[in-house]
Amino acid sequence: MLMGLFNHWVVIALMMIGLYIVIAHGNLIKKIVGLTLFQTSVFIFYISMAKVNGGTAPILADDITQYSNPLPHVLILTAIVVGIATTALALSLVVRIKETYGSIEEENIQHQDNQSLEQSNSKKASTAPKDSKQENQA
Amino acid sequence: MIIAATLAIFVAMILAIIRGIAGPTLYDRILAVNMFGTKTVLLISLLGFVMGRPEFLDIAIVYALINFISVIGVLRYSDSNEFKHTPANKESTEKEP
Amino acid sequence: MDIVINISSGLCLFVGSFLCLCGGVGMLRFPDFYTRMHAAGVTDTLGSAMILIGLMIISTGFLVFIKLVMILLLGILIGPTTSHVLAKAALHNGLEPLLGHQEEADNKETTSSNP
Amino acid sequence: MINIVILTLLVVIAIAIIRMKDLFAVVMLLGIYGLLSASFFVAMDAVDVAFTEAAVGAGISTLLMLVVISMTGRREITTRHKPLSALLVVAITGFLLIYGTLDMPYFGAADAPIHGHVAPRYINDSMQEIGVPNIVTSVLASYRAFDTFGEVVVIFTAGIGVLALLSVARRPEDPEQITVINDSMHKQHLVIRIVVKILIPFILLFALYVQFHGDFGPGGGFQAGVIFAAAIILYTMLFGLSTARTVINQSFIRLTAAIGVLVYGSVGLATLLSGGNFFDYDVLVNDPIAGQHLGILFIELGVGCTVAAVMIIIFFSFAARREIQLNNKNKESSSC
Repeated sequence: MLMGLFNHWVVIALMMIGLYIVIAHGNLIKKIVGLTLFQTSVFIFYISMAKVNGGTAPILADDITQYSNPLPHVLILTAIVVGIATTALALSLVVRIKETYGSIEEENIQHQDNQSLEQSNSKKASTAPKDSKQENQA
Repeated sequence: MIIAATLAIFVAMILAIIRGIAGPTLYDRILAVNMFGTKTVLLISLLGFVMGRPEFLDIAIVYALINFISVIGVLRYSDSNEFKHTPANKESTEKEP
Repeated sequence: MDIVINISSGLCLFVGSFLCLCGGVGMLRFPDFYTRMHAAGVTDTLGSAMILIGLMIISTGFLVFIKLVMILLLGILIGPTTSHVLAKAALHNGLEPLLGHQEEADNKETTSSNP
Repeated sequence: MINIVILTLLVVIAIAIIRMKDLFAVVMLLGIYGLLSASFFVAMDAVDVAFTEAAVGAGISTLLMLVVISMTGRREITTRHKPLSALLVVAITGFLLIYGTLDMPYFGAADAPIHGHVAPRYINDSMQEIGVPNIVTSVLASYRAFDTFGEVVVIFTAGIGVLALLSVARRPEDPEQITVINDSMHKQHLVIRIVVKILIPFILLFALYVQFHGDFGPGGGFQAGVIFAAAIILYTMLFGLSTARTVINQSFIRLTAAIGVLVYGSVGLATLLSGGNFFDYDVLVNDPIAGQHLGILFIELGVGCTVAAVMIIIFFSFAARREIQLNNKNKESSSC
């Protein structure tokens, strides 16, 4: 059982490490790294599901009868490229956040948000729309 | 002999990972990644022969190229002031486990 | 004939993997960055060349042989270049080599990476 | 046996990533992690996936993360909020998932449910139906072409998103200034430039080989696009962003990204117009096998164009943003 399920357990361990990084770390880039780990664990899960004992790569050749399952390979192949595209999107959001707030630590950003919220609450109607507009931009 | 060579490559890879985790300087890590990359190229060539279908060596070529590109990129973008190895930030790099 | 092929390829693979192992150990044990780079850079090029030659000897198809030759050529071209760039970048950005005599190091007012 | 060693190493690296405070080291470890998971894919017979992961996970993603770190700062500030409750959540979830795996089929079992559904048909009949030895390509580009179309559109959309977030209006550069920058970089990176000049045509040629050899071996549009983009990125890094912009027209690249999706979609429309289903290439030419080959060729071409163009767009956007930040910083420090 240990050998048979080892791959699945490693996948779960990697997935949980990614989840832990996303929850517990405040740095946005570290969070993205955590998401990448999570994502890779799913890739590993699919690919190890596709493996058949004694099978070889799913490229047809004359003297081979047993192939591994090609379907998960297709799904993961596209998912990897989509993953990098979405990661790039997340990174560009991080760059914009850094430019606006001057920090990529979650707590700093939260703190600044709360401050500007308090300011906009304390000021009265004449200045409020302007502040909310700034927040929208942020 | 092929299997023995694969094992040797694995051991070298583990040593490179230890160096990559231990640091202590930025360049040690880059060196570790570079060495790991060349070892991966060898591992993949060997794995093709171990598994009996050595016609997939294209992957090894891609590895060699991409490894080169990423090392050049790392050096290019670690060239800014942020990454300079000065005594001031030396202490902070050495704190790493 | 088969025996000759097997023995010669085995020999090449053995030398190659021995060199790779040496490189790994040197990478781990040497005292500072430049010596580590020496270990990794020197053994990487020759070690991978020997392993690839060993594989070339036992390769069956022509295409496989050509691809191995291409990997070898790339390795020969890329390995030394990366070592050069790495050493140059490290030196330019102020990482001083750990010198043999402590006085020399003090004279230059250097801070070695790993005292 | 190989997979157990590799997976254990992966877990070790992941744990090291949690403990690291230096984001640069984290990204380096992530690069090693990508290389290692790609060798795992080779050991699991997924050569096409390994091909993609090698180009993407170890190359492009490491580079993008580094560019961002050089803009946002290298150190992580050490506060972790509520690590214990996070650990509790993770432990409970992990325990439940492990409990769930107890009913899973064992690794490598040939009678697992996943191998019983459509996979036998792909393996047994794809040679007669599609005529392409690489089953992954025939599934990707023919059986599941609609799905792949969706993925390509997602990549295209992500490219647009990055452009919308990061693109800046820039004034046209002075050609003389470009030459000055170019010359100073030439002195700085002499050796590497010569080597790269030898290598870049080879990489581009190899990308084309991967693109058109995808029917017979590992490869195809996704991999070729990423390799092509990697060659351009290599050029950009060593010859400067402004030089690269004069070589590669920006609006042309944006157009290419759109044209790729357009080519892909029009193949589907062409099949509809010739009386078949969406992405049913049998009707394109008289002979069904020739039709399949034609359809796959065009679709892989579209995928390659889009992926290469989007990767180049993403990298250029980040690099341009970084350059502007550096210029602003230099101006501030010189005015002080």
